[in-house]
Amino acid sequence: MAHAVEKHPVTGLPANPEKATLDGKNKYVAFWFFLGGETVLFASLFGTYVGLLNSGAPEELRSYNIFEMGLVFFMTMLLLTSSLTSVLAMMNMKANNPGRMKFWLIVTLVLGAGFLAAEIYEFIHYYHIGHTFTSSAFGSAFYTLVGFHGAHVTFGLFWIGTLLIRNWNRPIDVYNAPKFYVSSLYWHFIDVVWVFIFSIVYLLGMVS
Amino acid sequence: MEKRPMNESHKQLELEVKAESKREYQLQLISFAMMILLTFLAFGAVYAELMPVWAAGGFLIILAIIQVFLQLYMFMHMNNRGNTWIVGMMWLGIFVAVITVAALRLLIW
Amino acid sequence: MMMFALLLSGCGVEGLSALRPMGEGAEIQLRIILISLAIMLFVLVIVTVIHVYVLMKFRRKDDSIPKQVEGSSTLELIWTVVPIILLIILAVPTITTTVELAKAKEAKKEEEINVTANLYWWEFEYPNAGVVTGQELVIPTGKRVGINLTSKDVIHSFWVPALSGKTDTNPGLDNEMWLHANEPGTFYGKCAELCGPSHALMDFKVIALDQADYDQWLEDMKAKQDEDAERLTANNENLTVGEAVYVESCLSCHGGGKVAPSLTNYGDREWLAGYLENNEEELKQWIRDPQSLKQGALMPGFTEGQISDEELDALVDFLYDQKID
Amino acid sequence: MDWITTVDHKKIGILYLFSGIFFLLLGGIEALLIRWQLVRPMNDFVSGETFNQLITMHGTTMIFLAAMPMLFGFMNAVVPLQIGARDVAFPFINSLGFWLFFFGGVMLNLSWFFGAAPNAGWTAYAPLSTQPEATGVDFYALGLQISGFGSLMAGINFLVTILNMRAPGMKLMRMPLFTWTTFVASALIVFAFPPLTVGLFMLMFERLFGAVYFNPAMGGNVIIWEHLFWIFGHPEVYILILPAFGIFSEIIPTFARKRLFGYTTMVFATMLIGFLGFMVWVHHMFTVGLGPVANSIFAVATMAIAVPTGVKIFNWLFTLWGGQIKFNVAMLYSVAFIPSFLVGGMTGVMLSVAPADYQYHDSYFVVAHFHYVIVGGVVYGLFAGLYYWFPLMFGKALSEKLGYWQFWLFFIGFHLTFFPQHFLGLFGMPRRVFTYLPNQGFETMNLLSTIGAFFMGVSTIILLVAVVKAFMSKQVVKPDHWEDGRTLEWTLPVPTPEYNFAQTPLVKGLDTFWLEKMAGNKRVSVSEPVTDIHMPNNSLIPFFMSLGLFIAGLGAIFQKDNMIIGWSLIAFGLLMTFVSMFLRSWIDDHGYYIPKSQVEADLKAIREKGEQ
Ligand code: HEA
Ligand code: HEA
Ligand code: CUA
Ligand SMILES: [Cu+2]
Repeated sequence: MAHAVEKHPVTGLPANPEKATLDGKNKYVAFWFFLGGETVLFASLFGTYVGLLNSGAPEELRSYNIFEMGLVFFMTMLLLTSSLTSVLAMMNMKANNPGRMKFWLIVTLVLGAGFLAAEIYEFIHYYHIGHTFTSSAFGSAFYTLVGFHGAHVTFGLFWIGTLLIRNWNRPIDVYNAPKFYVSSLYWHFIDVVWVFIFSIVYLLGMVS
Repeated sequence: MEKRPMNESHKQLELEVKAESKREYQLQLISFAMMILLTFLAFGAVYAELMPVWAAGGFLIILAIIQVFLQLYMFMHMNNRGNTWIVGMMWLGIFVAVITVAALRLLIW
Repeated sequence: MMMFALLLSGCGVEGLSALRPMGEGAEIQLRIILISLAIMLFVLVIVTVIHVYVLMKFRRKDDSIPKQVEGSSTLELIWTVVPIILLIILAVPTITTTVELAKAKEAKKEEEINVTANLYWWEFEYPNAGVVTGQELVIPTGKRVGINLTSKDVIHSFWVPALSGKTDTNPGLDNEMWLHANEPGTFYGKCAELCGPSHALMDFKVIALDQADYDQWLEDMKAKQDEDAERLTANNENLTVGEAVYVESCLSCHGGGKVAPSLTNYGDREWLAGYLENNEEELKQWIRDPQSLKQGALMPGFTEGQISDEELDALVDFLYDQKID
Repeated sequence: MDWITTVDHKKIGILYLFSGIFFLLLGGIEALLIRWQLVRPMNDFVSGETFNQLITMHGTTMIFLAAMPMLFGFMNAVVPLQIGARDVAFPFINSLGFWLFFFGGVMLNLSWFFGAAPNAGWTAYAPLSTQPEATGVDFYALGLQISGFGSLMAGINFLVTILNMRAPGMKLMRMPLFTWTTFVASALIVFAFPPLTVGLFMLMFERLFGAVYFNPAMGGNVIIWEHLFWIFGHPEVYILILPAFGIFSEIIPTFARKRLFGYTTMVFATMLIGFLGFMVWVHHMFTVGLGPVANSIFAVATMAIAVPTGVKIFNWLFTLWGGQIKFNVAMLYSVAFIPSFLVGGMTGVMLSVAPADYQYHDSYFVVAHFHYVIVGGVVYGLFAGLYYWFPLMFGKALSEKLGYWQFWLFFIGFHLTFFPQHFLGLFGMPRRVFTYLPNQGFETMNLLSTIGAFFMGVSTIILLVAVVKAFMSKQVVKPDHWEDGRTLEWTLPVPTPEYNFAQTPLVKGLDTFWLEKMAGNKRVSVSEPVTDIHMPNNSLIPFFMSLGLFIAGLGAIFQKDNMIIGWSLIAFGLLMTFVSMFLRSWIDDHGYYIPKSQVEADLKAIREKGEQ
């Protein structure tokens, strides 16, 4: 429904362009609800992982013997920073600075891609030492949880990438702002999940 | 109150907007700094083997929870006006998530 | 008509029905079933009376518009509080009974039996006496017997309705419960968790004996089992035909009683394969083609090439000779 | 073609409804085959293996492909109208949700044609469900996964629709109860389906790609599946019953001509049931061996649900009290629901007594319980809703005369089928048995039960006849067909224009139409002048998105036998889905406008007919 939306005199956009229209508001609310569901989805994965931690794995392939702190720390920093750059992009979107928004989104993408590359490297490494999807219940649970997260990252990269390309030459308006905003929520959520992954899977795995 | 001419009020507004966005910017940077700090704490604690195993679990999880709330409330602005239902649904989700993990931790053997 | 049918079948078959408890566990459970039933009937009567009254009294008679009532806090309070009270009355015995039924550890100090479920048969091991048997669980009367439960393959569930409710047997995990029978007798057991095509046929029996008879039984079993183990071996040259066939074809699985049911006391058993009448004809069909009687059974069938008809006769004779008394 | 591309909630509602009825017939035929096999001891009508496939498909079909979709059908057809909206929040997603469900259902039933249907029960406990030879379970895992995505989308869509799309004045506490129950059930969907999704993924990975979560030999644990399934499974039963409660809460006030008694408590009771529903799943696992502490806690938590449910029962009774009750078929089902569901609820509370459940569990007592609540609650609700809203959805009414026959046959058949099953369970008959021995006391009750099932079969055929008859008739019904309508959907002309409301109504209170009628107004107030109306475009993309997943799912199953075909199907299907998604994101879709002149012309035509 086309409301006459009040535009901010400075930015030329409504104060919250992502939910200025009914469509935008719908998307915004719906996406949050979706994230509520995703919370439970990842909880189920975490639960499974916790239930199967180290189960069926030989000593040398247990969590405390295979995880490496350096790489995980590096990945964490990449993803955390990408969360910040995503915030910066959204701030610039609201301020109607398409150029800077695009810049920060690209940085976000690059950081995300770096994360993904590191994860792939990590998985290949595990594969070589024998910790695989089918090697033990622990392996299955580990790859399912971390892999689901990785798949989310991948999807996020494609999504934000598509949005960027599609809107490269278009101004920010109440039609595409919700799309950007929602994708950024998604990206933050990926980071939220990662916080638990590095804490519970990796760090706790290293001490247990 | 006296009415200011149009362009002056516009300038005023512009300044306000700038100030506002600067505040927001700083706020986000502070949140980010805190997240980094929490992350360092977590990794540091494990790296330096500061804690007995039983305490580490609780500690790490608490740090993670704080950090996640920073994400939700600062980065994602979950608490914005008009988000009552969103907050409600997220909390319900968190509730279900917690009992799910607890069950899979405690109710299997 | 339905009432009549109900009367006819009474409360189910003795030795099977949960409504005719024969042991402490089932008695405890029936008691709490009746408590809950009483509460339910109370509620049912109240609701039904109101409902019938309303339906009779307030049929549409004219085109008038009834008074639009918003609600009534008093009434609503009543039908919130009364159920809460009823449920508290129910919750207390629920908790105490749950705790009582969980006292397997204590029971195990007295007597301990390991139950292992397998695809469509039951293995019963008496760890203290070193005896293994199958399909028929023998227990002493008058005391709680501690039971450990597990499974070799999928999930099954151990249920002897007349003695006690069920406990699942989970592969890779151990469970425990206790079983108690008041008097000597035979009770029917069922597998209560879907486990495959022959889930329905995975019945077993529980035979309760006086303590003295029970001790005697254990002793005899042990003696027979040891004797069999010594005699029924491939290097023994004095075997009868039936024994030789058994040793050649059956022993590798049925020998220890762990891969397939022990046959040490097969001749004493009332049932074949847990549910069939134990007669020669059925036994022969079973040996020739077990899947025809129990779809999905893991025992291979034996053709005439493997066991000739004469050998089969001898084998059957041998099996019916496998008795301990 | 229009039916494939439509994004109109009314049409999607009809699609859901008829697909649901179709699957209800399938599930019903399976039920009749089950009952026929059990008509006498040691019957050999079907083998144990086939029987297991029948019960699995019966349970799965009924729950996921019949009951839920039919409810979604009513939600789609009615909720936007009840809140004065022009459509749901996401018409595109709505269509996508339907097609995902549809293809998921087709996939599940395809299993019959590929050698074997799933055979591990609708609960698919591992490791029975992970046995390599149980290939039907592949279809179960993927089919439910796909249709599950559809349910999740539908759930989110309803939540947002109800929150954001209400007409002016339609405050939350003025929403009709069906809308409320839809809202709560949708919230349950959002939180309950993810555990199922995870469980199904794990099942699929284990069956098709070598994972070992449930394999004890590799460190796996079989209890994990049970938890995940029931964390989903219990809320699922409330996802089914709450909308049914909503339907009764519409019908009872309408035909009693009385405002719903205790509206506010009804709303809060609904929320409370939904909330508590997440804390009780272990009552399905009392015999698993979780220990007395867990069993006690969950037993008491389960009992607690009786309280808000009881509040509802009494509120309905007191809505009837002092009313002017008209007994048509919709109302017959509603008043028959109360005692029938009550019995199911009572046995539910009996089951929640953990130590007693050691006896009941996995016996026919449980089968009796859940058919009492599901058939006596959900199915009665669906039938009631069908008679009640049929005129609104199709512009024709179902024959009341056939309806009486249908009702009475069903009512008698239902009790005859399921009441004896309580005794069967207590007499020691386990469920999911393809046969039973003679002389164990099971013969009479099973015979009665089978007879009853065929009563229900005949009744269902009569229902079909009534539907066909209605469609063939030339009857045209008026708006407010029942003349006692209280809520906004009854203010609309039939057939309802695609934009629903020419002018968005202005809601003045609970049962706003009734209020206006009582105030002597023929029409409800409106909140806007006639203007251009924005409408969403139809789209083929949802169909192809779902088709892609369907193809990829089949590929995942075939990949076990034939790597090349399987993986190319996976690649092709996923590509189709992702390209569709990409297109959706790439092509701007701003919808279109129905010009004001058109709306005015419609309005005039309707008013000239003197109908509104
Ligand atoms: C629509 C579906 C539906 C509904 C509404 C319910 C409602 C309830 N169910 Fe049921 N249930 C199922 C569908 C449903 N169930 C299914 C499908 C299964 C089997 C799954 C499978 O294994 O395949 C099952 C199984 C099941 C079990 C597991 C049994 C077992 O496998 O061993 C239990 C145990 O506690 C249970 C309990 C309850 C309870 C307490 C309620 C309560 O919500 C009922 C509340 C209602 C009332 C109590 C009546 C009204 C109340 C009053 C008038 C107030 C006064 C009352 C009192 C004080 C008692 N159910
Ligand atoms: C919404 C859910 C739902 C519904 C409506 C029903 C409806 C019925 N169910 Fe069942 N049922 C379940 C959900 C449901 N069920 C579940 C979840 C299970 C557990 C499965 C498991 O163990 O895994 C189960 C299990 C189950 C069993 C136990 C099987 C076992 O444990 O061995 C039985 C046995 O009597 C049964 C019977 C029936 C009957 C007679 C009906 C009747 O009400 C059906 C009435 C409908 C009809 C009779 C339709 C008739 C159709 C026609 C006449 C066709 C005409 C055809 C054309 C014109 C094309 N069901
Ligand atoms: Cu073993 Cu059922
Ligand atoms: Cu339940």
